[in-house]
Amino acid sequence: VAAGGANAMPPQGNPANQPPNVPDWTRSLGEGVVARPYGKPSSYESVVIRRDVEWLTASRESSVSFTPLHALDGMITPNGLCFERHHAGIAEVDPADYRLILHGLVDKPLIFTLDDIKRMPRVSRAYFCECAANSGMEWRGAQLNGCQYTHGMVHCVMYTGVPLKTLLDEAGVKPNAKWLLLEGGDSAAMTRSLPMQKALDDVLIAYRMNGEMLYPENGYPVRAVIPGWEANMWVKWLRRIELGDQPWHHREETSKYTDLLENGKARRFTYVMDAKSVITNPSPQAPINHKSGFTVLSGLAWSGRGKIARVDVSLDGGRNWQTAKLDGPIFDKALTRFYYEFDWDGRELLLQSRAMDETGYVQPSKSELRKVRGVNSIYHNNGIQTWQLHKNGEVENVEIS
Amino acid sequence: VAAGGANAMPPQGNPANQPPNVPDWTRSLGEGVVARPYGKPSSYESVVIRRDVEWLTASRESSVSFTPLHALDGMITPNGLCFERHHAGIAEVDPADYRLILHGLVDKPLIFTLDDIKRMPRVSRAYFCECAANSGMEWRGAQLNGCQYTHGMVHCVMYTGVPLKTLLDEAGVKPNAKWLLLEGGDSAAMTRSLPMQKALDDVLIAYRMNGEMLYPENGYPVRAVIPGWEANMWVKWLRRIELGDQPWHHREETSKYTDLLENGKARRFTYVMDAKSVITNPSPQAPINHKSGFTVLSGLAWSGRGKIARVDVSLDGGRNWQTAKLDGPIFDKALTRFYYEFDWDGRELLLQSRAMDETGYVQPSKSELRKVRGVNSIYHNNGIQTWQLHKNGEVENVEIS
Amino acid sequence: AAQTAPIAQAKLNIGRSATPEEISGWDIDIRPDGHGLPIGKGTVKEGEPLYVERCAACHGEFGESAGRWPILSGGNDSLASHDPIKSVGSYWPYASTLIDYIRRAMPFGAAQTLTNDELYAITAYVLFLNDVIKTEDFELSDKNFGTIKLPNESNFFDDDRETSEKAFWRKDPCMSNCAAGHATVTGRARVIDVTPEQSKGPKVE
Amino acid sequence: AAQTAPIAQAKLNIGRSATPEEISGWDIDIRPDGHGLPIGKGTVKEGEPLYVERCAACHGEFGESAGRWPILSGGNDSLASHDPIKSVGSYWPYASTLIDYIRRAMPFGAAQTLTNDELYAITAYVLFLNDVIKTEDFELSDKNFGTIKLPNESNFFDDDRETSEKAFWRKDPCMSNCAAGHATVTGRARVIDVTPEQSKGPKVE
Ligand code: HEC
Ligand code: HEC
Ligand SMILES: [Ca+2]
Ligand SMILES: [Ca+2]
Ligand SMILES: [Ca+2]
Ligand SMILES: [Ca+2]
Ligand SMILES: [Ca+2]
Ligand SMILES: [Ca+2]
Ligand SMILES: [Co+2]
Ligand SMILES: [Co+2]
Repeated sequence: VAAGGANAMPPQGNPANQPPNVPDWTRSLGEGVVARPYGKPSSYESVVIRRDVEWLTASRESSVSFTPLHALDGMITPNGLCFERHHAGIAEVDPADYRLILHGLVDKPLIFTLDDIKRMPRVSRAYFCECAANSGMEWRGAQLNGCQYTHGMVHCVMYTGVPLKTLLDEAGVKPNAKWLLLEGGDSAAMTRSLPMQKALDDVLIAYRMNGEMLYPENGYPVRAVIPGWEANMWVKWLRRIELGDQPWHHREETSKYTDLLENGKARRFTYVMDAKSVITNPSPQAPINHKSGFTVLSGLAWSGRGKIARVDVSLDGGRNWQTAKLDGPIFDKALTRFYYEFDWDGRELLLQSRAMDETGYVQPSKSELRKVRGVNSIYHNNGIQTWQLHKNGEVENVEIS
Repeated sequence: VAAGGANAMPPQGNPANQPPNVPDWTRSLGEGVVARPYGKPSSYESVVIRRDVEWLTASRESSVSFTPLHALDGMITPNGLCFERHHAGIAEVDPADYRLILHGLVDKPLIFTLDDIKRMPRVSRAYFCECAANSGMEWRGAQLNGCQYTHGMVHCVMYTGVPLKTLLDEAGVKPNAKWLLLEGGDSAAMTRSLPMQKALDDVLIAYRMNGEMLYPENGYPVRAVIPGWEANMWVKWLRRIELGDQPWHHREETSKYTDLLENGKARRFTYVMDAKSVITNPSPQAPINHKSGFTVLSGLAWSGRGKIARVDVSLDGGRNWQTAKLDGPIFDKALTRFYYEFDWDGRELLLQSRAMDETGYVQPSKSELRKVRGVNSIYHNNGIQTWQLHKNGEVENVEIS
Repeated sequence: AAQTAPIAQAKLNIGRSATPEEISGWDIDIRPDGHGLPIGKGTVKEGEPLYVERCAACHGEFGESAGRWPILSGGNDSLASHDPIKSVGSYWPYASTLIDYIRRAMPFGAAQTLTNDELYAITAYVLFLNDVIKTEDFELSDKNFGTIKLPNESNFFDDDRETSEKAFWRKDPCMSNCAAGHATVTGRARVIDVTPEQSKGPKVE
Repeated sequence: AAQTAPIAQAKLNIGRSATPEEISGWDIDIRPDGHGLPIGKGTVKEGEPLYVERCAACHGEFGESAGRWPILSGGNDSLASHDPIKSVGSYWPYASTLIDYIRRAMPFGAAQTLTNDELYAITAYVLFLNDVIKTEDFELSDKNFGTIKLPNESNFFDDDRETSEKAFWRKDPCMSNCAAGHATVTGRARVIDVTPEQSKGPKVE
């Protein structure tokens, strides 16, 4: 729970810097231009960072850090705060040494330098990138107190990259090529099998996020962008693409990223991220600091199947719903911001949000989801999240019936 | 001119890290998650920074640094690379002490804390922000060799903020209120007069850029966003809004930001940024490194009057034009990315781009612009830029007739 | 069962009333009509030593500027020339702009430290340097400030680009053979050679 | 006068042919059908000391895992239980996945350092720990790899959510009185108390 609890009045600060007084920063000059050739947030925002849950993994080289969704707004994630998931730490690739090999069932195996890739035709698209294990710790019940931890394995940036189709056209695809293997250059040499149909549709071989080159932890210099599909497939530090006639059934699509049902059988190749949403404000790390009155409830919704069509919000644990406002660009397979305004009378509430996408899919409740999947799936938990808002403005992650 | 000149083959790098060899970063683990709780670019990208032109000003506290447009793509500027323009350095505002006063011709003068502002209804919109002096050094002829310097006083981020109208409704606007004074809390106490009509239209009182809080150099915690209008009006570190019945004619709208014509008369209140474009690649800092063949020419276009409708490109100094592709979202008053693909035969070319906006405005040539404005305006130079592409791939800023 | 009152576009009731005292400390703007002028006074003569002490290091003893700091005087009849000098006297339309700006922003690095009387005296002195005030004994004050007029006021006009530059709105810009002959290069930034070197930029930590 | 050939959607001619030698160094993937198996061999017995030396510190002497490192064996018949253990033997569908993964990623921190014979021997040993290979003398090789079958292969099925979860596509979700009575809280993350403290996070420089 956030320090200071809630409904505590916000810190009053130093009256010497408040009107009618002239604050320190008005009296004297601040640092000049290019004191920070590459900018960074105010020191007062130093709590807005990626965080991890240390007990989750044996080592930080194979682990995850979470996007502080509760401290952001709009639908773009700034580059410095995109969640990380590494399987062998951050590969620090020298761009002069970077090579991408494209081979297998192609007419002509090719090798590309980074300069080669950067001079190809390219597009820029904003897509969400969600780990299939996002909310995975919540299958059996409310466990982590904060949307950074329950939902923070998602981010959304504007990628710039070459359509994979462009590379495939360049090499020439043999008729029997039905699958692609994407392989990373990190020390996990991460691999995933990708169906040809998706490869020819909207997959990007991306090298930029929000205009600048990818950050190392997000795959510098080149990663795959597989719109709407689970982030594990978005291979970072991409070094090789092989075309074949069948899937590879590698570790990340068998041991991991398969969804175990209650009967012991497991679903595989569950690529698409189902429609999902979460209220980011208020939430356990972002309590309400005013006692009552006008309140904006805000959150994010997304779907791997297309655009978000609607988001509903409930204040009473799913008994009654109201439709929220969607704001900002509503892009295909991108985070979409929603707002719901109400006059909070200071009572305890059970907050929920429910996303609908353009295919008509409606985000299920946790119990609906558990009914069809059990609680052993680890992955693809897109159930409706409940936050309990207390009278004092504090917010808790709860399970309800 | 960029180091290494052009058509030089890109650096070959270290064969030990190239196939068939297994590179260093594949052999050993990299840094784990939250080694960088707030991320930053690869160390190999350390040349991609804001830069200044030291001789331009007497001190860096009142100066400008430029966005490295040649090193970016798409239409979003990452937060760390947004150009800076300060008149008294970066105000380092403590958010607990932040206050915004709204007074003058209102029913009820109000004072807001940052928490107050952050809990109001808000929207997120991507807008370009261009200094009226962008390209100002080029009025008399080609002077600076690089689009970072000639055009880098522009950036485009997704702002989140409260419509100014919401604040005005809260205070109640008196019928005789026709103008607003916006005032910053920096040591220049920057002021500009804003017409009421614009205030009620699309002005935002913004506190976020690309999802996270504004960076200090961009006005943390609160700045004005005046879509399509010159950046000087986008008062940073906003501390006060006064409503009045007439403009204030302050220093930044008289001594500065008025446009001196050849006859000695000066245009004032020239708020709107006319449609403009620039080829960012190739450009002097980003030469062509392949000898000839398939080439993507890319750039940015924008207009303060609305959406970009079309961009044309010339390879022969404006004799003949071809229409470029627009890519990515085309937002109102936002940077818009364009591409033009051609098969470069290795000949010397004179590259130009020409923006058209949805009002039918066509970006003028430099000589057309000088004909009506002379060369003393300093501000609002939106003339067509010419780059000379040499056979060796180097690019120069030139003037042509 | 709704635990929520739907929001009619009523007041948000966010923020609180600003007190007159709070406003007064920050309400420092001055307009051409005298709105906002603080109560005070000062003569040119009183202004001179203050200016020399607090302003001249940057702006020069006579407003002629030291180094690359801004010029404050001179430039009369230069506006239509090839080298226009835009000083308080030659360019600025209103004297109120000067007193407002000094009050809010000068001295550079010690903004908002002048007393009101110092402010009037220094402003009077800068106007004297600009030949706007003619005598050293002149005492400038909130009472007589409205009598000060700057010579260039009438040479400003409101933005008229949509009419004066109407030609830039043209539905079908020329696409081929738009000018005769080949384009020739008439100027090169490289020759002027004032671009910072890429290798000499600021350091990133 | 066009100095430009318009681009027909022909080849870009960017990049160059990858040589077989270049590809061979990186082409390390192995498929269930044996595609990609390197030439080599190794017995369970040969694998044991290699495993003990290079793997056991993390995965435990018998694949039971040390600390929080991944388990490699055990968990038979646990998949439909409340506490499923997904090991190579209990869960993985294909033995090729194991040899591929060890080859590309293990030992953790020293990836791609095993010789092919070491790879077969260690893989054989892990399969032995999982009761898939029954005798210590068994020599695993590229020749006989195809004979190894894992018991859980048949329990995987392709994504069928669009049919099995068709009920989640519903045009008009309930908007009012969607469940009887008031909602009651049945669980709290706070009680479990495993959330990192906000104040104990990583430090920003
Ligand atoms: C340390 C240097 C320094 C000192 C001392 C200083 N100034 Fe300035 N002055 C500046 C700078 C720098 C600017 C431009 C600031 C900007 O870019 O917005 C400026 C701008 C001005 C301007 C506006 C010029 C224009 O053309 O728009 C006036 C008027 C002015 N100063 C008056 C004064 C007065 C009066 C004092 C003393 C009370 C003073 N200055 C002291 C550096 C100084
Ligand atoms: C320093 C610790 C360490 C050592 C030594 C190590 N491993 Fe691992 N192993 C790991 C980690 C960590 C993972 C999970 C990596 C990830 O998250 O992707 C793993 C995963 C595995 C897996 C996949 C487990 C699963 O359920 O998906 C196998 C199989 C494996 N290791 C085998 C080996 C073998 C064989 C060796 C020795 C040749 C070895 N490991 C040495 C740490 C180690
Ligand atoms: Ca200070
Ligand atoms: Ca290393
Ligand atoms: Ca006032
Ligand atoms: Ca030089
Ligand atoms: Ca292969
Ligand atoms: Ca605790
Ligand atoms: Co899946
Ligand atoms: Co202007």
